Amino acid sequence: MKVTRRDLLVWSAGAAAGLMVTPVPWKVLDDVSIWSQNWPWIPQPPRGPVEVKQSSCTLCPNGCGLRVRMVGGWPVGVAGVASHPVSRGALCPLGFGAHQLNWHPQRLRAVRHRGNTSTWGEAHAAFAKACSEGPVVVIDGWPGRAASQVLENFAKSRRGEYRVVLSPETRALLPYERWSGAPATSLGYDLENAQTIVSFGAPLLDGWGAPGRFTRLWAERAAGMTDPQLRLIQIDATLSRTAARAWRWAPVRAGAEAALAAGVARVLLEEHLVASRGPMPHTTSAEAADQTGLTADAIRDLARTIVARGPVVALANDDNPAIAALNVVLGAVGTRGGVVRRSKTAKSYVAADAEIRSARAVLINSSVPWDFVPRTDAEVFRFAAWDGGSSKADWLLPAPGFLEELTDVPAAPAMATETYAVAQPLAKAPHEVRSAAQFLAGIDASLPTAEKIIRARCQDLFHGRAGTLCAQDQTPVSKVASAQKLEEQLWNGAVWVGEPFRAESFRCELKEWPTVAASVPSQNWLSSWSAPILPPLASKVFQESDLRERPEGRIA
Amino acid sequence: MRRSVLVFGLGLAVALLAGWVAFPRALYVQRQQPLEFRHKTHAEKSGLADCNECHAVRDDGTFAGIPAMDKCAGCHSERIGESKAEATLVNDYIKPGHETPWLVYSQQPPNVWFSHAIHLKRAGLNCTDCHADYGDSDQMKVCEVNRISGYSRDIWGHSISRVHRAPHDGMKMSDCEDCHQQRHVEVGCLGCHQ
Amino acid sequence: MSSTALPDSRLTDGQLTDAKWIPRGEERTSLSRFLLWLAPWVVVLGVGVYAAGLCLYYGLNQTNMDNRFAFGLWIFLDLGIIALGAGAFFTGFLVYILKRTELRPILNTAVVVGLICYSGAVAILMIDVGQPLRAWFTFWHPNTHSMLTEVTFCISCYLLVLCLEYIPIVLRNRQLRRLPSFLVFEHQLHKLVPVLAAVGTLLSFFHQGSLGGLYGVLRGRPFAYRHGFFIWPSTFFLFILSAIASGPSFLMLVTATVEKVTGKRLVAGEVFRRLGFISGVLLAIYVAAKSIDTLVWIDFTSPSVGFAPWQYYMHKPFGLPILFAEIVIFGLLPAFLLTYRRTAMRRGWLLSAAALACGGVLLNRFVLTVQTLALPTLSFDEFLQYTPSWQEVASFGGVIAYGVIVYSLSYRYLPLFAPQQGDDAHVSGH
Amino acid sequence: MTARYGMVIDLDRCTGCGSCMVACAAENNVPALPQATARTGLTPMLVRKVSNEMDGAARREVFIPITCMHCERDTPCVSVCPQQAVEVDKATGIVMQMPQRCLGCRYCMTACAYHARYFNWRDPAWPAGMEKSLNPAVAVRMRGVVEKCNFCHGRLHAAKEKAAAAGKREIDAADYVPACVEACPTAAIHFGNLADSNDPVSQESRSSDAFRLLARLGTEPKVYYKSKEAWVRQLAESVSARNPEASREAKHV
Repeated sequence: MKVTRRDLLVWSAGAAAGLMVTPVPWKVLDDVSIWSQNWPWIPQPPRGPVEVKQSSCTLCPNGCGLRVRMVGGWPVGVAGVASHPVSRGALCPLGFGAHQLNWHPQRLRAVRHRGNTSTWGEAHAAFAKACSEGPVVVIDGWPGRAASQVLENFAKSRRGEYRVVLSPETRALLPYERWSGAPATSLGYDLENAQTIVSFGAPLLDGWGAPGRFTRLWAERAAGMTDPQLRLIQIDATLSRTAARAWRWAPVRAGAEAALAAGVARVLLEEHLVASRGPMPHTTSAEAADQTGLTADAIRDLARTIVARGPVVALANDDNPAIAALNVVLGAVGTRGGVVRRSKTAKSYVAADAEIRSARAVLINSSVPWDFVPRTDAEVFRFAAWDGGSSKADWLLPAPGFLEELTDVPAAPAMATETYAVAQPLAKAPHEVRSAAQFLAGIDASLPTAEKIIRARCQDLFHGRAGTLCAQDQTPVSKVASAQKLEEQLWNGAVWVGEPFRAESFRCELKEWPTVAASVPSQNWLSSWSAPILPPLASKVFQESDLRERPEGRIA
Repeated sequence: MRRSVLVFGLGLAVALLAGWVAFPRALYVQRQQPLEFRHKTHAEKSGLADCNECHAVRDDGTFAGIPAMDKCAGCHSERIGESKAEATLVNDYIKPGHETPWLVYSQQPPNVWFSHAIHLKRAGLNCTDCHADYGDSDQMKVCEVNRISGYSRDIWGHSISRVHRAPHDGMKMSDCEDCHQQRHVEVGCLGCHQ
Repeated sequence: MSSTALPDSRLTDGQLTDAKWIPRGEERTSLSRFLLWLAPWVVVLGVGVYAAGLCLYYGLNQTNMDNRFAFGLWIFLDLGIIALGAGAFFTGFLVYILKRTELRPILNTAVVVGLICYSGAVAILMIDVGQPLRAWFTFWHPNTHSMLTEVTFCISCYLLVLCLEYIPIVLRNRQLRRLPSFLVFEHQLHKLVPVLAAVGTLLSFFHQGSLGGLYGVLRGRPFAYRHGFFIWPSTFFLFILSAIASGPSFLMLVTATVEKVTGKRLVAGEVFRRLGFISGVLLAIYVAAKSIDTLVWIDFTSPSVGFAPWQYYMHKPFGLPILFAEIVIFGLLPAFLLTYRRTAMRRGWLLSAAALACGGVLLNRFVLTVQTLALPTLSFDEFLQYTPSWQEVASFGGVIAYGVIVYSLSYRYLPLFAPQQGDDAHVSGH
Repeated sequence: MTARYGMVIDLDRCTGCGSCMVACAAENNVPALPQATARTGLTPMLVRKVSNEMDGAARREVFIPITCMHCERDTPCVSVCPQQAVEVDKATGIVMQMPQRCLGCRYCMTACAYHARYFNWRDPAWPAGMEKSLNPAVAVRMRGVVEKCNFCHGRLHAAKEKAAAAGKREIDAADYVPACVEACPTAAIHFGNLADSNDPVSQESRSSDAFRLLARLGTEPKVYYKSKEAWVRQLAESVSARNPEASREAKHV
């Protein structure tokens, strides 16, 4: 029998008709759409039981309380801790995406020597050699921690130098250190008791200090009130985020903050609006008006408004002594609601941005992602979790990332009271990673470990019998059963808070109104986000919306 | 004309055979479980008669699913018996601390949120209502995985036509909907999806 | 193709020839010239298919649409060509239902044009949706309240109807007719055509309307939102009217273009005038209805939801001139030219007026799709711009090339303009 | 239990920090794609900066967080969806978007007056390993579908499951708080049951400072705003209703 073309056609027609009454077309149609709902190249979230743990955010020295959701040993989400005495449940936008930082494509996963991959062994040898050849400067991105003590001990034992990167809030307190001798790191603002706050460009609502500290205060006492309990007066050249929400906004020319402070101080002193007798500024009212772009009347009104309801305190965004001098005139130094000294034990540090001369090597421990470039010709060993690219370092050493190492959290910059917390490590660090303290222990075996120092600090706190342990509820340290118990609680997210501010002998002697060198507008790195590496989701705020300017120098 | 009918019928028959017999076999790939586990033996010999003892609902309401290796290690830290599976369990998983890569027959895709807690505690359903008497089985089923969608065959159900099915054969969305309709429980899309 | 087409018989044996496929008694240009004519269109189609492939493979990031301009060139294209394709159902309606047999000569062209427009629109829609593999969910889980469901159902069904209407035309091909079973099939189908025309009319009425409703129901877009009758907003009816008004004009333009290209007179001038008159009258009715609708919208609909109509027209280039153009230049003017005896008698005027009518319907679809999305709704929104990407334009071009190719092939191999009855008598010898 | 979940956002408290946007994206596994822009990005919670268009000292700015308004009546996106991928949940009033049902026609996006719907123009992607940081309570969407705020529905699931395990029928209100509400450092976003007249959020929504954006469209959005500043309250209306004389020039010509 010959098969004709016609047979084939008829056979195909039969097959086609038959296929329609089989599951083939329908099931395939269904399965293909199901496939499109579960495309294999779409990442799937992990499965497993959810654990909730507490720790502290280590992105910046403010150490906000973190509630971390974990699945399979990895953080899958962070939130604030409402009971945290400093951050009070708030986090900054960067914090909310910080748990993804460890997976950033720029994560440093190997030792790098001048652009080439190297090994820990070579880095170790190079650093040991440098130590034997000359003095070593150690730069700490976050002073006051247990790890800081390791670094400081090492630098001292090698007759080297220990320097710290000061946060913008601490830098603004430097004039008081010069005038009183009290270290800037021991000073703070008693914002909690102030009723009027004059901010000379400090981004109080936009990255100043722990976000929860001032914003919560402002939300409770000022937001949306025509006559707020907390009066925020913002001096800013443009309508900044803080100025937009402030009770009053005084637009001055950029860089004229010192002139305005002098102008206000002159009015205060001339009109006897203040009790104290500070030095009279040299700037005349006319000069102040001319420089600031405000009228003399406006400056007078501003001065009167400032003192209308006390306590009042002025905040600067940089180490501008004129604003510190204004606080002296206002009598806001060493008083309730003003600039206060929270600690007697804190030390004075050399700031890291001064030029480093005659050092053989510089070791930078910047556990935070912010980029800091030292001014030096020495060989630079930089510990970093992320390769910021712009950092000029001879050696890039992979450090633990976000929540990957145990650290303690000393009081946030510019706090009015002492606090102490522990950030327990929650994420597994890649095995290539070493902290600076571990690295230095390889050079000098006599150095204590950070864990030991934390234990010792907990014991000191327990034996000090002062302060309160803040968790869900508050327990005075005197009621805590043992040092071990205290340490355990700190590991689980409790925060120790020192005694509240008591007026004490913290005085600034000021004979003459300070002369201000050409004011360099300083950027607050927490509000400008001027870091090369940011949590990927931060791009929602400046790339996928127009809410913020795209930060400069950021690596995509 | 007769020849045409014959040829047409032949095409029809071939298509029907291919569609109803060959296709369902070709659609699924058969996967073996990594270990031979007997529900029945565990229920009888170790007194683990209640499903909840291994497949527990946690305090926060989430479902533990297949227990982790430490649960097995509770008894099997050393070999019990001489079977090959026992040796694999102890040597390949328990001692090195690896989780067993069990294949889950009733695994729903990530966009499905199914709460065992709500179905067991609030609706009062029994495990067997959906999982039949698998807990009494003496052997692990072969896990059949759809080559296109990647779903386990238990989702569609064993019957390719989905007619005359056993009540617990199939866990497709329409099966959930049928049961909800019978019980007059109305939930929106995101009631069961996430 | 030109008037100096060589008769098939002159082709020498052994040369590549398609003479035996060409309808009897018709003169067509040589195969090589025909292929030369097709070549550029095939290239355009090829680029279009490549662009569409990019969109399907990489996703819609290949387009310049965005979250605010979620619809773009393609939706405008869909709405435009479906409106112009309305000639297909409307001619069928006129011939079979209203028995206007004088329009019979253009019936086949109407079916081919309709098929091209609708299949092109469906093809573009399949690229335009983000998940074409799941598009069939609309049939399985339809939301009966959605205008888009109505559109999807009606367009799919009508496309099927158009295919059924097209099959008899295809089967009239000289070679295919030789198969007896096909001849029987064609004969049976042919009997069905009036029924198909009736079904097509019903379906088309609904989807032309629901395409209008698509925008008219957008409560959140006060520029497009219209009150209406029963469940249908006024744009539902305006779309039907404007589609059936411009459909005949478009058929006229297509036929005239084919006449120009082939250099042959294909239909009598009377057919053109008849089409023009129908188009003109309907256009006049449409313009009147559209004007009333605009007034109602300006005075009641828009202010009732807090939007003053002036704000829609303060963004250039979408000022008031566009409204004027829509109603007067592309509405009243062609309506007059198409119906006024002295202009309608002049082919040039007639065709220009038809072009204006078609331009008017396109402008209307453009305003409704593009201007609606460009305009701000929230008081702090901005007026937005969007420029299509090359992939969008190329896909658009691909659809046009597809249309030209299908029409050219149909014209060459199928007796589109041949008399329907007794064409067997016209046997020209070989 | 029939709730009508809604929000009251105190604009006087919003400092425009963007924490809500990032927290929302983290909670809902929204990718941050390098190619995304302000017009093609995915921001189910989006804070917009709006000024009173004055210069100098008279200039005022306000930040307006825009999310799905969960319109209660004639919900524009629900009626337009051809295949029932959007619905208003009867029990909660939440407007739900089902990406797995969605075919990506984007009709709902054109229907939304608030531009609160977002299309996945690309496949989501994360740097290698980062998928371990995704939230298991929310399925990742694929390209070609629309997504929007679901009031952190994964958290409602968790709350329901917790209640069921404890043998309770009703969830504990403290267990169901959307991520943006939890994240806001000034507590500007308040979330609650509008149908419960004792709920503080319900009471707040009825205060004289409260308003809704484009309320005259008649869609009864369930996200309220409030401000003591009159010019901010006027932003709720369309341009014409706000300032009939103004002839705001188009920014793009």
